[in-house]
Amino acid sequence: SGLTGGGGGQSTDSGTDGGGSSGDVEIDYWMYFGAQENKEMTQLVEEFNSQDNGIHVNKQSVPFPEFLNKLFTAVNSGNAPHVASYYGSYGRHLEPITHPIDDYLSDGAKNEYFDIAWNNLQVDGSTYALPIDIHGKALYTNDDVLESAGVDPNFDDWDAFSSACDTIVSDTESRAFSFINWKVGQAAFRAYIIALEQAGGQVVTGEPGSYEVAYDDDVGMQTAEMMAKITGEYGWDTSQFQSDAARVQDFISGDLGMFIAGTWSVNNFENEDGNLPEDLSFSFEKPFMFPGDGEDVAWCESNSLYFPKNANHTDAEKQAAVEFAEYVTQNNTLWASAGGHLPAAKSVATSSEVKNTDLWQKYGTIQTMYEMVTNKQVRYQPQTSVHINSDRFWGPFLDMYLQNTDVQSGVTASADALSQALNQ
Amino acid sequence: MSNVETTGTRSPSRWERLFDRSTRELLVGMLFAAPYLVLFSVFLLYPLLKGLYMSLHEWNFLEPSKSTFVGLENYTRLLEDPAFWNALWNTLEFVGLTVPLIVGISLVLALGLNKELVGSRVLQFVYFSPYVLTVSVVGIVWAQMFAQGGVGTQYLGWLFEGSPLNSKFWAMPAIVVTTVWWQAGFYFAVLLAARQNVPARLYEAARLDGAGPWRMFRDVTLPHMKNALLFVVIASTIFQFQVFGQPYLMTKGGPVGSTETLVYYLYELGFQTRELGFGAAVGYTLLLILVGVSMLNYVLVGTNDE
Amino acid sequence: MSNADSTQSVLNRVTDRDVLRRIGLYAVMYGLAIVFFVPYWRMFQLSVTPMSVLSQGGFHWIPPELTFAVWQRYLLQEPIIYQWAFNTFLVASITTAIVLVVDSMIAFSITRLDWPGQGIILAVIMASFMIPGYVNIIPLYTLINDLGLMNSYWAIILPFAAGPLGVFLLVQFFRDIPEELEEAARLDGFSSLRIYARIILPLSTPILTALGLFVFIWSWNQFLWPLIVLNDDALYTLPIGVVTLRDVNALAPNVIMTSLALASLPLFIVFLLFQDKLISSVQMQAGTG
Amino acid sequence: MSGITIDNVRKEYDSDAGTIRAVDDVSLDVADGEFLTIVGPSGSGKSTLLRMIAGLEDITDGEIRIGETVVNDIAPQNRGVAMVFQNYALYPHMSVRQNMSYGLKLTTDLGSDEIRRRVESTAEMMGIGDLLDKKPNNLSGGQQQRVATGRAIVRQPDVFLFDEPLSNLDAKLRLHMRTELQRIQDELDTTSVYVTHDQSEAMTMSDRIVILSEGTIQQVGTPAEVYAEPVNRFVADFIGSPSMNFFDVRLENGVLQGADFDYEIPSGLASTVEANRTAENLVLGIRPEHVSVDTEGEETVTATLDVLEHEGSDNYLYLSNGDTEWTVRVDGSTRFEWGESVEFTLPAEHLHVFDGETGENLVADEGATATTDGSSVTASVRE
Amino acid sequence: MSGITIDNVRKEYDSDAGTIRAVDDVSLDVADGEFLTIVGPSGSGKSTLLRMIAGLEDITDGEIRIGETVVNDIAPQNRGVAMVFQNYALYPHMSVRQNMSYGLKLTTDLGSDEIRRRVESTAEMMGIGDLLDKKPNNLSGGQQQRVATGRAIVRQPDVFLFDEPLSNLDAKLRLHMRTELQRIQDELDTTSVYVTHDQSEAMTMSDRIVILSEGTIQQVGTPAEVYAEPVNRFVADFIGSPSMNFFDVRLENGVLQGADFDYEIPSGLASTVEANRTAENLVLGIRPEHVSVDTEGEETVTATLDVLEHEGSDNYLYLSNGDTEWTVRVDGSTRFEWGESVEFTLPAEHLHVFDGETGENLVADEGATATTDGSSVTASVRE
Ligand SMILES: Nc1ncnc2c1ncn2[C@@H]1O[C@H](COP(=O)(O)OP(=O)(O)OP(=O)(O)O)[C@@H](O)[C@H]1O
Ligand SMILES: Nc1ncnc2c1ncn2[C@@H]1O[C@H](COP(=O)(O)OP(=O)(O)OP(=O)(O)O)[C@@H](O)[C@H]1O
Ligand SMILES: O=P(O)(O)OC[C@H](O)CO
Ligand SMILES: [Mg+2]
Ligand SMILES: [Mg+2]
Repeated sequence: SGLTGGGGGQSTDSGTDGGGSSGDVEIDYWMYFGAQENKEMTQLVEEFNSQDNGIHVNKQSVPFPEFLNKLFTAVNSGNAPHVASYYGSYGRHLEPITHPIDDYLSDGAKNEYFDIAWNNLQVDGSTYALPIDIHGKALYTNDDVLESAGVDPNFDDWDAFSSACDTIVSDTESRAFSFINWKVGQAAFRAYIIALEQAGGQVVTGEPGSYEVAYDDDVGMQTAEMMAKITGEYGWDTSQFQSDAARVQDFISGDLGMFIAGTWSVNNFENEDGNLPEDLSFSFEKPFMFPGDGEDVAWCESNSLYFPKNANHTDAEKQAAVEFAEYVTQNNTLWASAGGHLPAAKSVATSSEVKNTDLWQKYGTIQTMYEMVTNKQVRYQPQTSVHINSDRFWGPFLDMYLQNTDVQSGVTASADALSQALNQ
Repeated sequence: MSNVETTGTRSPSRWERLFDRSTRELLVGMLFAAPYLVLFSVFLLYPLLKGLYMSLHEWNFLEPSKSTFVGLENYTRLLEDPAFWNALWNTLEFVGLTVPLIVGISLVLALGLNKELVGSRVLQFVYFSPYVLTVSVVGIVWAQMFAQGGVGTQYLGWLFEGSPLNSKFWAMPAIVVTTVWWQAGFYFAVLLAARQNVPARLYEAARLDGAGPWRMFRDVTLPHMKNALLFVVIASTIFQFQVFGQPYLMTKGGPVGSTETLVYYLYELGFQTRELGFGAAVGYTLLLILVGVSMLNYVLVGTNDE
Repeated sequence: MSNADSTQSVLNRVTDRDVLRRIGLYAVMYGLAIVFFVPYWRMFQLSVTPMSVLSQGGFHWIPPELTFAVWQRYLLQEPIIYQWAFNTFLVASITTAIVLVVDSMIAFSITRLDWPGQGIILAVIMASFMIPGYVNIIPLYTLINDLGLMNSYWAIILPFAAGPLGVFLLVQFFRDIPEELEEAARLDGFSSLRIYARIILPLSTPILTALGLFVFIWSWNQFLWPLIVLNDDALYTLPIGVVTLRDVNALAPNVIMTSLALASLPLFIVFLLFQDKLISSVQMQAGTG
Repeated sequence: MSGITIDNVRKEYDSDAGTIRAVDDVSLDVADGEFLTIVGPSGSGKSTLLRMIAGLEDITDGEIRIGETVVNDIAPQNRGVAMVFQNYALYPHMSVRQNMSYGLKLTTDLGSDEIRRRVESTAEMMGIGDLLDKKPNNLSGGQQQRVATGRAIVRQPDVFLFDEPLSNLDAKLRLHMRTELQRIQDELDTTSVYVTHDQSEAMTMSDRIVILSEGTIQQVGTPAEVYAEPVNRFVADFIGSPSMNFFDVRLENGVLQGADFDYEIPSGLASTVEANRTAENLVLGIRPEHVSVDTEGEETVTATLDVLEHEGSDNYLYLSNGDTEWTVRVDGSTRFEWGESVEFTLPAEHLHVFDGETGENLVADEGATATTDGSSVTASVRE
Repeated sequence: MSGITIDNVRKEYDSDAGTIRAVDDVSLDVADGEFLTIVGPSGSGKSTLLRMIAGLEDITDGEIRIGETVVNDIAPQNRGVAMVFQNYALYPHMSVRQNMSYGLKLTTDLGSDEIRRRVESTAEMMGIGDLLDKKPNNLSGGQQQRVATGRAIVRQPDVFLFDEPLSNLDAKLRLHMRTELQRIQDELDTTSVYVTHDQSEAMTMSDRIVILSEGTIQQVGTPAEVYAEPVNRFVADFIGSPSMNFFDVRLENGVLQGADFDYEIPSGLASTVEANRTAENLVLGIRPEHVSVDTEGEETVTATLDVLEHEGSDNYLYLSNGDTEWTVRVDGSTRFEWGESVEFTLPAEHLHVFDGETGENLVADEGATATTDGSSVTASVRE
């Protein structure tokens, strides 16, 4: 691309994808995927382009931290792409800049996906996106560590879990358990939801569109306290974070027995050659050990494809965009085998290619996720109209966990900021 | 000299007859000035005015025409926002720590390198070269230095129990150290030039007058470097006031907002939550602060010049 | 070192105290140099340390094993860094060229031609010196957006080229070019354009080189603004490219450090080639302050 | 080739402190082929006047003609003038050849062969034939000066203008270049206006000298005239080195009464003074070389020797009586002792008496017409 | 107060191009109270020699004594010297008062009252009493010069050292400050060593002059001696302005045969030349002021007038016959026409004949001992 590489709908970009024939409908696609996921998505796009269907997709990588911002600007300046990836539960937030696709969907598309994923994409009765996957967070255990402490990784309740943690701390050199996997507010938010719901609490109450902050009640406060005690009183984890990804590092090297992380986190275990380390044995357990008498549910999310507004887009292009999205969301076995995600399309999720992967068979990450989805043990975060994952709201939780702030003021600061944003 | 082609007086040309001298100068002058003036007015002056305008509105990003005029509300909100005061305080802390360190270290480097040393070119390279690095390289390398297994934690870990970037107290000093490493070379070069411009004769006169090394420094070197030192103080103050890259890359403003600086705050408002009107008000406030700082400095310089 | 002669004669008087002082000086200067050098060493050292060593934890000044796999990967297999380097080079070169041409033209017009209002215009430009770049980013962002320049290099180049530093430096320099030279040229029949192109510009090569180097480096190293206005990773410049590489490779210090080292390399080479010019350009800048 | 006529020319600059009148109502004729020097202290308006002739400054008021043409509105390059600047103003990035040929290229239709020929023959004449391909920075001061002069000559202008062309050279070279410039002017016979603040340069080089002060002409005349018959104290002081001795005196009965001496003057002289003077107080002036230590006259002054300076074949005596100090030049062979009393006379034919108020020379002959109040001055050219 | 003895002193600098011998085996006595001037062209080692006396440069070889003390290893501030620099080297941020008292404060035990008194009386003497509270940058060049001199005087040193102290002043002021410095030295009677490259300054100011060239002493003597009896062609050329006329000649039967003239010289002179000379070719020298246009002698030379320069009361004639050029000074009242033939004589008592190889003056009287090969030179002080 030249100096004016941005351009409008008719992108001139042709670097990465083989050319479609000149009569093709050209589609721009923005995605934020990095590392493994980027490779696989690229492969999917190439696959799609190589089909003789009169559509050509130009993909662009946009860095995640700036993604939303850039998308808003692009829509605003009339430069938006036809398709853009984002979280499924962001429908309300993205609603002003995307358009519903019900008119363009092929018949029965709805039935291709797990219901929970499909329903999550509805805003006021319209479909705003198609889901690529359902990814969730659960409990990774390093089996070597657990073994050397003589601990069995089936935790039914908080007591069993706590004593296991105490044993690990006392009997091994390793730390027992980290509540978060990445030094970022979003990781704390996602893990907190799991514990909060098991304790019977909620992030917000009310209906989409009129949410009220709820986690500043007793349950929310107690759950936050539990979280902070992991690095405090309990001594299961250190309040230091040596780098953004330090917990992953510790887990692989056996310095950490267990942590809450996503299905896709296995990607981060890979070494330079793209393989999982041979001497690492781990499993992926349902994270239903937190105290309280709420429901046993875990947090989940879907990478999804949205359709930004752009007055320059023709109807044919919009149609082609949806066609492309259906293809990518319904033919993505790679997304599981290499990306570590549970595909959101039922038939893909249960295909033999997916079921035969190590991740399903040996490590059980995708399998566990599949079970939780089919057992209705996962739940999406609230569909707020604000950018709820922002550090503005969840930074305080990270700070509580790192013992940089006390629980009371951390929760209050977080809740105040979110309330204020929700009421704007 | 009576032959051909002497440079005799000639009559005025057409261009000369068409416009008088001052009109011609004006036309030619504007022709030369125009390209920059266009750039300047479009990309500097206009945004400056527009920023003021935006700061008086609740700015609708998607549909600017739906922005509503709110008067000074953004400014009053700003003054009531604890995050603003936190960012201001953090920025002052950063500047207050960084500027003296930069001045001190660059002065030491400049005075030392003014002597003839074996390998002075190499030394100069080492001191100055960090300045040509981009903030992303600097920030990431130093984040590593202060992370697990990094040099900083390895040797100074006892100070801050693990990584300083995790500590409310030490995160800012860590960013300060990073910045000093990055920037000191620039000011070192400035001060070195100033030192080398001190007339050698003065040291000889001072020697004959019986001055020792300290006296020479105090009575000859320092007074001569005064203007350069003032430049260093002013320039680094203004530049460091705008610190953004280091906290963005090293701490994301944390822990507990202890490294959230004014520009970082501005960036979040403008580009994360897209409250552009409010962000513009922050920008203007920053401008006022910096103009105040410069004024103060100019006053200081002014009274010091004889 | 203009006053080396005096220092020399002072230091030649070999007494014990002078020797001690000299040893102390070397200790301080080389000590500081080593401290300054540590980050470079760590960057290089980590870039050649294999993951197997890194995941053990532990601290090394010299890694027990070496691998150049990551260097190979970025130098040979994944061309993205070349792409970014090219982009950065393009942006920095165009910016530099525009600044040199446009700034020298207006500086010429202000110092060498005589027209009403030039004083006021110069004053306004100089006053804008006080406006720090970041203050303007929000309105500038909406402007770039309105102009449809998002995700294009002009979005980086044009605002940068509007800065007053070059005008400031060149006005100072042009003023010091003897007026007689221009008058001699006028008597010789030079037009204004010819005086600009044939007299002023050739005479200003030192300052133009200095300014050019400076602008080039600044532009090369821009971070926040390209981060905001560029969307497409194929369009990225090195400084933001390496940050996204970090986000993607957060686990692998050797990968990150290699990319950082590669990103720093071009300017390091420039610096090595132009050390004196660059340093004197810094000093010129200060001279105007 | 042509003369220059300057008619009631005025130049005002606007500055913060109000209007500066740099040149005030100056009128002057320069004859065809004449070598005219303008001298005066710094800031007296010499350069301004020259630059108005060149066209580098606008003329506020009045008219300048070169030959028959009024040039007020003609661009510099079209006036047929060439100028040599104090700092030579050579284009430092061009070779000597380029420096010399540029003006020809731009202002004439000459072919490049012809230009080459002219440049080379001029360079030969200036003795810089072997420097043609060097850059000015590689030349010595004297060589640069020659190039600058050559650049002016090669254009074969009607008028040469020089603005302190020698002041950047060291003393010896300056002396040498004076001679050289004179030789060239003799040869080319081109009308020349030469600005300097060095009176000795002016005295040695010119056909006529114009003495400027504060923008107005003080006197115009040949070197001999302005030396021997300065019209006022300013000129008397400015011309000659060391300067004329001045003493505040009164005239009583034909006796000049100074603070520390009395001196009787011839009655003819005394009555001329009486006739012309406007004030009670007068100033007596006599040049150091005119004081005579041959004490043959009956009227003498006595003073004590403070310092004796031996310069070449001359001795300078610095004498004092009371608060009055005398500088006297005597022959180098004369012997004096420090502290000795020296007796000397003031030959009447060399005495100048100035009016204490107007500064006018009360005993000047009427040869050169001149005024001190800025009104017009015309003088005929010496043959 | 004390004299200075310089004994076989050498100074070498190491440079990239090898060792530079800046001062080569110089020996010299400066008497107590003497005013000695060192002259020589640029790079001849004047400053280096002076700075070794001051202690600002190490002495490579040899010995320097001030009074009875060998100072080679004594720090500058303890040598009892004070120095005045070319650019004055005033501390720009200190007031005149502070500049002057700084050395006293650091090197003496004087109370601040006493220092104040001394500074003020010195300032009075230098005529800068009312400038004491100004900063140097606000002073004129002449005032700065006075402050720099005052700063040296106030320390009441045994020895004053001056390194071209007047060369930054303009011509008139330079003349004036010469006289002033002489007066001060007469008054204080402090041993002074004064470096200049300006021979006229050296001639007018000094008790004795040392002429340096390429680090070696050419001649030491009073101004009159070096003017009248230069030991070699270098000195003859360097001293005097305008320079001596030189002509390549041979001596045949008592007749000097130049390219364009023959001139018979007295037989005594001829035989002295014959006795001393080492080479066939000789150089005849005569100063412009010694050429005589009174054509009374029978032996004359004739040449054509090219240029006449009128300077003050003198005329300089630039004459030529063939390729030989003559500069002649005559009285200002003598009239000559351009192109006229001028006949003149060369008085034998003013003729110099130099050896074509060694440059030595073959007819110099034996008054001043001097050599050209750098071996030691001693000369007694003129009274
Ligand atoms: N461009 C200008 N603007 C304002 N005033 C000026 C300008 N040029 C000259 N002057 C003023 O005009 C007067 C005459 O200046 P001019 O340069 O002609 O003097 P000069 O006799 O050439 O002096 P010098 O010997 O110093 O060159 C001075 O008072 C000077 O300050
Ligand atoms: N610090 C130094 N290092 C090397 N060479 C030097 C140094 N100082 C002087 N020289 C050399 O020594 C020689 C004598 O220099 P010096 O300064 O004494 O000459 P000078 O007679 O004072 O000349 P000028 O009239 O130019 O001041 C010169 O060749 C000079 O280049
Ligand atoms: O974002 P940058 O690179 O301009 O950073 C500015 C610095 O953070 C100031 O210290
Ligand atoms: Mg002038
Ligand atoms: Mg010297």
